[in-house]
Amino acid sequence: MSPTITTSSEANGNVSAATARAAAKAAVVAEQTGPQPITLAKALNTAMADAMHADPSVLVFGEDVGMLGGVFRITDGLTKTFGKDRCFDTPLAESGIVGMAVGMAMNGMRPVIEMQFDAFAYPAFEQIVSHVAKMHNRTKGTVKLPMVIRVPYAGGIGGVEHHCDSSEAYYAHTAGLKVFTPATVADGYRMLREAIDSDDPVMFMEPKKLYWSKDQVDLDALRAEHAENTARGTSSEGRAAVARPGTDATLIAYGPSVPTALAAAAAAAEEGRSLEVIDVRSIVPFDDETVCASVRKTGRAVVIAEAHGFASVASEIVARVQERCFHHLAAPIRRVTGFDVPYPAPKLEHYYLPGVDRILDAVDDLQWED
Amino acid sequence: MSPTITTSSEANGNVSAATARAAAKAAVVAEQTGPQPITLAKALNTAMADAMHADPSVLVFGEDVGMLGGVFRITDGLTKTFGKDRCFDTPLAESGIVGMAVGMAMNGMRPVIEMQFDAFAYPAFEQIVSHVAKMHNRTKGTVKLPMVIRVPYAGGIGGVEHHCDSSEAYYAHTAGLKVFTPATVADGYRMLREAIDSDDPVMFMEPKKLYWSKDQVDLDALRAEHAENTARGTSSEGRAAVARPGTDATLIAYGPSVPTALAAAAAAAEEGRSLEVIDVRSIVPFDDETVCASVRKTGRAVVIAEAHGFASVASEIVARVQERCFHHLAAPIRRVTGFDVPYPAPKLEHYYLPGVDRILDAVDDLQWED
Amino acid sequence: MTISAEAPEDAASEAVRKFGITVEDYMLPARHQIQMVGPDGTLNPHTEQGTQPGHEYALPGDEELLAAYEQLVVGRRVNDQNSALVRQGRMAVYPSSHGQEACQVAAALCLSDGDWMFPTYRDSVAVMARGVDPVQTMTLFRGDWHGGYDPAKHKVGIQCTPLTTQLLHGVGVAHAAKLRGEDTVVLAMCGDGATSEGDFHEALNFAAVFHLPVVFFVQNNQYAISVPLAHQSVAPSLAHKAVGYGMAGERVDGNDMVALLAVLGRAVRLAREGSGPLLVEAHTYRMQAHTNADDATRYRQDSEVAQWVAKDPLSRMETYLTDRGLLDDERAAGIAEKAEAVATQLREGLSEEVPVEPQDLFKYVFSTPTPQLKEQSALLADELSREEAAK
Amino acid sequence: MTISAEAPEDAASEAVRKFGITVEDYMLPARHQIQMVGPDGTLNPHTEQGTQPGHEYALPGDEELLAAYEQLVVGRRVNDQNSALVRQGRMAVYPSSHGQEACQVAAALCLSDGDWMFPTYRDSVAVMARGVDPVQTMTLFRGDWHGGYDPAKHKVGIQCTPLTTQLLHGVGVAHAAKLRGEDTVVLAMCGDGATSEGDFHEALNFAAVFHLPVVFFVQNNQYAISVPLAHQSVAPSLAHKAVGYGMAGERVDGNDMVALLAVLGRAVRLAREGSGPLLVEAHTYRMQAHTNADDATRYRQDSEVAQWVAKDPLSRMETYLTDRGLLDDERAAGIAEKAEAVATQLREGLSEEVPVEPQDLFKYVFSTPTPQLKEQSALLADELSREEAAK
Ligand SMILES: Cc1ncc(C[n+]2csc(CCOP(=O)(O)OP(=O)(O)O)c2C)c(N)n1
Ligand SMILES: Cc1ncc(C[n+]2csc(CCOP(=O)(O)OP(=O)(O)O)c2C)c(N)n1
Ligand SMILES: [Mg+2]
Ligand SMILES: [Mg+2]
Repeated sequence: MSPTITTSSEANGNVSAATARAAAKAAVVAEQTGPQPITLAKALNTAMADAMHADPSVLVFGEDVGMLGGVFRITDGLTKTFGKDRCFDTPLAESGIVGMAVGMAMNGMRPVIEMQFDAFAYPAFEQIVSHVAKMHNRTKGTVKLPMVIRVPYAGGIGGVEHHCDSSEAYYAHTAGLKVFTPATVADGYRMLREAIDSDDPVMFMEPKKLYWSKDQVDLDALRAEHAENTARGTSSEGRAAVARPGTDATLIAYGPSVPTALAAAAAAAEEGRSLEVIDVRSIVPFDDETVCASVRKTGRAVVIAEAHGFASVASEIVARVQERCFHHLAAPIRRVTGFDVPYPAPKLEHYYLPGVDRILDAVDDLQWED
Repeated sequence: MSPTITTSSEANGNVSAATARAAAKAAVVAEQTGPQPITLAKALNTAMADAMHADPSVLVFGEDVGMLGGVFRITDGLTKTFGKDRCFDTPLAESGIVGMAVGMAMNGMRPVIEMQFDAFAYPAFEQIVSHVAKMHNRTKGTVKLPMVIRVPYAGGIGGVEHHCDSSEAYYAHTAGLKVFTPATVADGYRMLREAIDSDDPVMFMEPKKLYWSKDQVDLDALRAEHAENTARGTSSEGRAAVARPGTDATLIAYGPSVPTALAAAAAAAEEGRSLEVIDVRSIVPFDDETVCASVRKTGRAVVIAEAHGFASVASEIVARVQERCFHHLAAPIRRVTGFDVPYPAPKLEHYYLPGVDRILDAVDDLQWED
Repeated sequence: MTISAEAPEDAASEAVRKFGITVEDYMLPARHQIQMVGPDGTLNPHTEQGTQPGHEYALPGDEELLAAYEQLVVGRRVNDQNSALVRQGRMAVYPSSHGQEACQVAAALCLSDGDWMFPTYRDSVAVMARGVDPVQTMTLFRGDWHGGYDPAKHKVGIQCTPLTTQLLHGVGVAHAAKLRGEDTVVLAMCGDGATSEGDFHEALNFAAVFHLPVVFFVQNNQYAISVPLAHQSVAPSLAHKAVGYGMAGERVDGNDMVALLAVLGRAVRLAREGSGPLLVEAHTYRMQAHTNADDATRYRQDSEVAQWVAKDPLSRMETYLTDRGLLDDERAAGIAEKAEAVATQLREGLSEEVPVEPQDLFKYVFSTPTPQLKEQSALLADELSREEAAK
Repeated sequence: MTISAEAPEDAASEAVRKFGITVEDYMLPARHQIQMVGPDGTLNPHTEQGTQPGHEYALPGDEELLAAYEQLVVGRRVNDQNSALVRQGRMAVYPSSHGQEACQVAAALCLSDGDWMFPTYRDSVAVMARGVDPVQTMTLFRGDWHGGYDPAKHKVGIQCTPLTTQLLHGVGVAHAAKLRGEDTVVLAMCGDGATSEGDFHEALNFAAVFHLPVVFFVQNNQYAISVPLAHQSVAPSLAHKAVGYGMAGERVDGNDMVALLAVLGRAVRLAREGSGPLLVEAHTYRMQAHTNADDATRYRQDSEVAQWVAKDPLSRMETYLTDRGLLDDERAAGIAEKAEAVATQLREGLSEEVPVEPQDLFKYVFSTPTPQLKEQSALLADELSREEAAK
């Protein structure tokens, strides 16, 4: 990240837009250029830093996000760079964090807050459902609530109970929340900046098992893309991506399941079956167009997600695809999801998680004529 | 309800099983017999009273459930009859109510607690998701958690914001919770007694707009049925009901939407279309058998629910029915649900709620060949 | 300015130094509730006002008292008018603050223009006293929409139902303002029952740790729907809760307009000067049922209610001002006229049938509707046009 | 017996009568933390133990002290052994209570057989000191299952992660026991950071309003992961939070085994006698990182840690008992042997590879699996049998 540090008096003083802009410029210059092997963690961290440079109203807070840089180090260095008025620890209370963020967003700030783990966002559920999701609608848009709630979610990290919940369905079902979840390093940067730019609240679901996965990513190119999008009023928001093209069947996945789906597609290719993989990216809004285009083409689909299957985002995808593509379907849409059991202890999570074999089994079940 | 009142020393003393049993007997005798026009509210109230008579470990508590009898009067008279050790008001804190109930259930009681309105259960979300749903599993069944969380839910009563949420999807998606929702007066009695009898926690979703709807119900017959079921170890738990038989298409509904679905079926009948109506009754566990038998027969289905459609129980029903009945389907399964918008203010709720016309439109869309 | 837990000197130690009292004496409310004018309308001798070292209060000025009295009369009229409108079916529900008008008025008057108020469903009179249009204020209870005014414009949160959630919004507003170096004070309001909620705890603690200018104002009207105070708390007073946050607490006679102006006025001043948050509990009484839908005879005796009639905030203030020679018949008539004008405004505004716009369902969920919402909106539009055509 | 807000005489007024102190003096902790034995291992003169009227403490008996010392030594050995096992990869994670062992031991020893304990993730030593099998205790951190012992059998809740949620379970257990007329006391434990959560507030208030025999025991080890106490609370002490619930609070040197036994012992006795709940804060220090996964150098200085080495609860107790002539080399050797035996048990138990049973995923979700779970269980069984066949 940028070695440029605002002086402590600047960082602690009333934030000046001019200073911030200058710092942002310097940061861009100081950063190494060209594609680099970068982790998702680093991409998210850079997105926050760039957003904070660009806009003095962007604040970061939560539990342990200051000196420690968060338990996953996603906010590493932000306090040092921007001072503790702009990135700070709160008392240990999630409803407090979200509720305070609502008030700050009502009063001109753009808070980006961290829930330490998925299950530890539940104490804030009332604030999220009854206020974050409803304030804009309640006030007929006179109050905008530009805030991002970052939630490290899902499993596969050998975490103890309460540290691996897939909680996206709770938010996706709540009208008034956008729900994003990146699956690639570049999307980590791209989508978090878009989330921070959004005038509406965004639940930003970060697949924690991908935090340390690396891709070759050119941060400068992403910055330029963001700048261009901002200038043109465009964005990738609400769009799914074809993560791998294919022709025989469609795997629809998001977040932590995308790499698994890609691995399954690679394995299927060896067996001569061409699977298209769709990375949903944005759960709300949902990109019916991209998803349905693929299913209409392939005629078969498997939806993959880590969360319990019952009344889930995966159920929704199945429901809407069958509504929209019914006559293109050669077989029922299959789901490969977490079982309807509490997320298991580390030594058992392997049996719970949708894996390559389970996906391939589901693909095999798609009533092939051959 | 029974005029038999335990003396205040009994009611306030340590509860004696013998006394309670005697009282229960007296209550049964004192009650008028034969079918009576009874409200759902009365059926629920009677179910709690009978369960309290039958088992001294059944306790009722929550906000305003004591002297006031609850804001919907569902607990009316319970404090008077059973004393304030067995039906009492708590401080105003939902997480406290649920968390305390967890401890009581761990220590030999069977708490039946009331959340005042759907949206006011959200402060208890962490307790519900992280403990109520998980305690049995966490302890490999050494701790049973026989508790019932009663939630008056859904709309259609002209309530102001936060008083009309359909929150069943949040609970249905959470592994470890049973989710029941009665749609008839008899089921109000039957299912609440089964919920209280259950050794597992039950989210008992009460359609508040049906509280004052009346049916001809014979409480004594229901009591006898319950006694017989108890003796034989049988129950209606987890079973859907065919609320109206039909042949052309299936309407799948639950809770507040069942009467609407029945009205739609009646209207369709006049137009010569025979619709079968399934009352889901138990969302978790789900009765695939009954639902799929109907859809396989009719070949067409519409799922109806008040909640926002996205990632909802309705999505789940569509997903599982298409998985199981794909080749019997003549048309995509349609959903008629609440829109994906915050529950509207009273003067607008009419436009939000799935109504007869909207259901009939969906039925019309089921690609009839005629 | 740095907002952090290591604020240079905290309010408590500053007070200890300044007032020469112990930190507990700073945080604990005065041993008796502050009362300046008794139920009979006469000024208490200074020694009997309940003040003590570190908790001294000056009598508000005449103009302030008169302005407050005017709002009191208006507030009572508003309460009674709205209750009547509910009975006539012009409004769905109204949680009346009848009997609590002194608290309502003081809450509005203690704030400056740049300050914010975060009210509950019961605080309609405070919202109007703060300057929000009466008819707009009633939008929520009329059932047209969830809120009828622009919070940012009036610096008043939408009257909040999920209990104590709004306190945290107040904390956030104060925090944002402090970060920008503005001297905004936030008055965050809740009831006695609400103090039992977790968000109450989190809000007070956040405000204290970040040393924010928030005055928490609890109207203890003795009931949470049917549940009396004794079932909410066994603390000596709700103001004692301040101690757990290292915050100063105070309790005041909530039916004494004069004391309320003094206590809330001082609290707002201290908050603005950087003392951090404060907690004020007003002892008052909910004279009517929780809302028109409630039946208070199920849980309380008429005799209890009767006792509080004698403590009415309006008649007390009227006697006091009349005795002081500040209020005469002419002035009183002028005030009554103003109150009547507001009542008329309410009556007329609420008898007008405002047509609802079904498409509003989809318009404000997000800044720009999602494709899904556009689809649903089209569905409804189609439905309605077919209905229209069928007519 | 009626549990209701109108309990005949509340604890505070009883104390006021009995001890001749004010209600605030009853609720407020003593002005200094209770300390009986200083860091150098010598007994403080009685006047310097921090006690004051209404807060008097007797020195625990010799046998009690020796039993506690033994558990202290065992506890330290358990902490160090478990940390070593994590380093060796035999256990996934371990939140060590190194430095807090006196609190851990006192928590277990103050309870009778029929009492309940509700511990957190950090309280493994307390759980073992209460009698739960060490290897079973480690199930959670080893990753085999979410809990390894039967809470009802041991009257110990599963070590809880969602902060302060377990306090409410403790309140419920106490409530149920009280309704049945049992004299169960519940010790409900949490950390300093956890006191900021809403459930802390709700648990203390419920216990106070229902007048339940719960002792809330806060181990203030100065940090919540990286966040120092000053960012959690600006109250004079966490024990001051008792006041807001009308409850008595006390603070004690959490590295002084003797004072802990006295203070927790008295709190449990008072609770059992019907004083209602009490809040005890122990001042201690988390000597190691939050867990092995944490890096404490990011947020605190070694010098700060070093200061606390001098206050170590073990060496202090050792000096004290040796000086008193209660501990000699022979006894010490016997104790060390017992500690070593527990360490061996842990080492051996945790090096055994316990095979996991995939079907356990479905077995315990409900008392009887739903049709859906049966289906999913069959799916997994089929998958595994095909895998097996493919081998
Ligand atoms: C979180 C939550 N739980 C429950 C309710 C239902 N409810 C509405 S008002 C009320 C009583 C509030 O009492 P109090 O705080 O004393 O305020 P008052 O009505 O007396 O002004 C309750 C329980 C709610 N609005 N929010
Ligand atoms: C509700 C909730 N939020 C966040 C966390 C993550 N977390 C685990 S331990 C911890 C710090 C707790 O500090 P403290 O209460 O002082 O206990 P200590 O670890 O010091 O014993 C945090 C934030 C959690 N477990 N539960
Ligand atoms: Mg009240
Ligand atoms: Mg700690």
